[in-house]
Amino acid sequence: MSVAEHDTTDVDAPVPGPRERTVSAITGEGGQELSSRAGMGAKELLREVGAVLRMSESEAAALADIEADPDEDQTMIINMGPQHPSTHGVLRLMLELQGETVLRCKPIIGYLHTGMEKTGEQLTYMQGGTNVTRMDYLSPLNNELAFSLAVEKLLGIDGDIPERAVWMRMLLSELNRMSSHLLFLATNGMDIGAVSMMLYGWREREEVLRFFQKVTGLRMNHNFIRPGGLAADLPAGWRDDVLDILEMLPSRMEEYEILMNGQPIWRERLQGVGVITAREAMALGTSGPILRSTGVAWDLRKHMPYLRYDQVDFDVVVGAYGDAYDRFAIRLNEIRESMRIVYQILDRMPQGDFRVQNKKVTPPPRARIDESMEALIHHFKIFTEGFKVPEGEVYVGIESPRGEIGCYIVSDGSSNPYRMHMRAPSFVNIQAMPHMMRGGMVADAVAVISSVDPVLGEVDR
Amino acid sequence: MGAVQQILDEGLAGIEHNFVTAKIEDLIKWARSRSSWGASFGLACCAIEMMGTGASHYDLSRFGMEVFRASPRQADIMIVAGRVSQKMAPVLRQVYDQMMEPKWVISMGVCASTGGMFNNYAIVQGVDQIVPVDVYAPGCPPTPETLIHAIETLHQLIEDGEIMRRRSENNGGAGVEIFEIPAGATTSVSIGPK
Amino acid sequence: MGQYLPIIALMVLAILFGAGSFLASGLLAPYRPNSAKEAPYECGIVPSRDNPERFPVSFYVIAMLFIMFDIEIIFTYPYAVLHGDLGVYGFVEMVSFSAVFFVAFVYMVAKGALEWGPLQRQSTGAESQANDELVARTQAAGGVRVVGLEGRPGHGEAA
Amino acid sequence: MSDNGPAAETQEQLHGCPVIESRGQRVVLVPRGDYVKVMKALVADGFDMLVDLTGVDYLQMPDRNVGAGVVPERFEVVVNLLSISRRERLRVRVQVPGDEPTIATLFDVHPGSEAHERETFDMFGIVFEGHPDLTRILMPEDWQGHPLRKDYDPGRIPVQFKGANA
Repeated sequence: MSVAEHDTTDVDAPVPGPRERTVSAITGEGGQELSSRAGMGAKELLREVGAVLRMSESEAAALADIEADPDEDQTMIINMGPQHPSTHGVLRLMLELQGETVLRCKPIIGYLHTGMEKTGEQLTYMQGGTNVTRMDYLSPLNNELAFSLAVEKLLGIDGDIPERAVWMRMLLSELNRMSSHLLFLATNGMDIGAVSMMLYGWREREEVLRFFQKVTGLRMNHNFIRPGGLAADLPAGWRDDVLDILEMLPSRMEEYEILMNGQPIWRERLQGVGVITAREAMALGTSGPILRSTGVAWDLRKHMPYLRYDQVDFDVVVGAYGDAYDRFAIRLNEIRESMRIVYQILDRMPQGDFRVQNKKVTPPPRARIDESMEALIHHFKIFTEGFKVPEGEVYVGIESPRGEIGCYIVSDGSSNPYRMHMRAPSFVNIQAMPHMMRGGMVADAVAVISSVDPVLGEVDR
Repeated sequence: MGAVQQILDEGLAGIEHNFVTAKIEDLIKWARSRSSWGASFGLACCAIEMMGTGASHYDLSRFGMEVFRASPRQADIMIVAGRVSQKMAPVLRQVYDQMMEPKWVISMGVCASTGGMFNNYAIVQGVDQIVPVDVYAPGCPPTPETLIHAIETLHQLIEDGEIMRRRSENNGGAGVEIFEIPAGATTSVSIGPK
Repeated sequence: MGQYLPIIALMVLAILFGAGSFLASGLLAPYRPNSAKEAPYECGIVPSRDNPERFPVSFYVIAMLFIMFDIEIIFTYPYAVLHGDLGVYGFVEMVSFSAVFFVAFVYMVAKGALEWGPLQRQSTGAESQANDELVARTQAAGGVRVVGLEGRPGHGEAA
Repeated sequence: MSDNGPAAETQEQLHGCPVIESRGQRVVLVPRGDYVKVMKALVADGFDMLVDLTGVDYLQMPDRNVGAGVVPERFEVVVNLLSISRRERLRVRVQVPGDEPTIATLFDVHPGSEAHERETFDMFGIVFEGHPDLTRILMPEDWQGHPLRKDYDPGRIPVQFKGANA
């Protein structure tokens, strides 16, 4: 077996012919990386140090004790890079350390950039769901919900979605929140060191995924919530499956409580770590459990209700100290709130059809295609060219497990969106990380990443 | 002295096959296939299914992949789980180069295998342009059963020496060359032996 | 001489085993170096900057502390063997010997050699007052459940 | 964007900028000149949380009707604001000419806009003056071109089966 010698000489000029050129020589990102302190403007240094609020340098210096920072050669800049067990995907953090203490941090993202917004402009509205559902792959149904609500508002049919479809969407979105939070508990436990938590968290999540597989046919990336309603009706016996999940979970949640926040080690590792105050969280635009951990009670389901969340009563779970322990406790209790909501949905699930009966949007049922020519034409037009959406632009925001997912669509009257932009909660929450990590230890950095619970699919889109 | 020289070149795989060493060679292949550890190269949605396969319900440790080693030094199988973006390609190649021989690559999911549904500027259309792939797992994302089937196929390939034969035949393995397709150039897509 | 035979045999076996495994792996293991394999592993990034050689002094202090106590234990081994014959005199000698070490340790801790802890950030009065105002305003609407209070100062052991 | 509400004679004004209706949502069309000034005024009004800032390239819709007599330009910076106290959303749209795509940064008003602006610069090439660290955020550093512009080729590799152009 001959082994080609890899020379990592610098990349020479791109010669047209296919020349042997190793790719591994160019992973540096130049301007995007953490540069030394000397060559940086005061504003950028303040931002990387994490002084968020609009303060003058002197104020920030007092608060962020910049003078106490040692000079250049005592600190070490390391890479918590794209391939790292605890960065939840391909997030790359450059940390400036003095011994164990993190002084500066700069998240470098883009390692999973999939050009989804460009692809979104080539797909029709019918196919848009498949593209959007792969952004936040821990709660795909919430992405589809945001996209479908935006398209329905553009079409002007958001008023006449049948009741059953609306309640089914709420059921699926809440179950998806539970499965996403269960995965957070699993990975948060493993990141902090309770490796067995990974197994328990996944054991419950598999139950919820099995229910999704039964309803939508897939464990993930379902493309089940579509503009105009849902792809299919709930299968027979779905009520018992949901009840099984809801009966099984409370006892398991007690197990988690004993395993985790019953232990002093767990509290010691998380309390006082990654602290952020209410005004800083608001200034950075964070949303979801991070904003609520500071005490600000802001949950789109309660304060700007969509679907039928105003007819369902549940509490907004809020923290008090704004640290990693609060975020853990918020997500743990949000599973309980979601269970409360699902119980109410079970009681009030109406009968009826699961898609809007507007001919222009919904393809006719399979049986009718054989009988009527008109149904065949509708079916053909909808699936090949897609339905046309009148001109306009709209922004719809919903509450996903990580924060506010927003879908901004500009349509030019054709069947493809002219511009489709998804506002990803993790993209903004990641920008709050330098602020939380400032001054903490390296092990706390892992706890902060895990408490922010970023999903890189939606960060890089 | 040919045998020692062969071992010096080929390492343990170069042992001549005879009645004395037959059992050693099979033992080596069995050991390599039954205790290969995965390098956690989780990128996107497939990584969640990979974690699901490794977790309690589907339990990859039944097949010897007890733990996903984070550092490439201690890993044998690199499961490329997810879509590989242009920015991630050099990192993937660097981690692959840093893995110790013998190393195998499973390309998990259609995005890693052929770029999947994202045929655009940002995604590398198939990870075999960067690293030599041994087994492709279809699906988006492949269910844990599909991934276990792919891993078992790889184990079988290792066990009956098929993989080493293929590598020596088409000079695959760690020595693959990469060439850059200039942007905008329309290349003919040919499917068939390289 | 006879009583030392097992020790010598053990040492020879150890050396043989060590040398043998190095020889075998040097001889049989495939050796295909390339520059990427020799580069330090930095999460997939080709290392471009060499890190400064200087390390904060707190690591050095910890190392010295460890060596100090390590040597102390080495001296207690002979004492442990002979503590019967040395009687009370030996015991008092050993106690004073380790007391001297302990004083050095207490001094070190008092000087904060082990305080690596995170930099505490002190938020100014006006800042936290503005925060509480904002929080109170948003929670006024009700339907709010505050969690994460177990083990906090002021809140005892929650259920 | 034909706003479906009838163009009322006395156009609703907010800080001197026309407000239009778009599918039941309030949109303010702010000229590029006093963009930061209006944002500061809006923060005083209670819209203190910047939810999203993104760009749109209207290369293929040059003569669109932006509404309220605003001259359509090639680029548009769209800012979504949210007021927690008033539980309201407001969208701010600013026209940016194609030949000179520069606009002031919001970093001093909303520190959270720093990453959004870097992404909009990366994807559209709209330069934000005064931004502390205006570099690419999603694409590799040596990438040529701005991918989300309408004249940027999506970079599709021809697929093997004939006739498939979707």
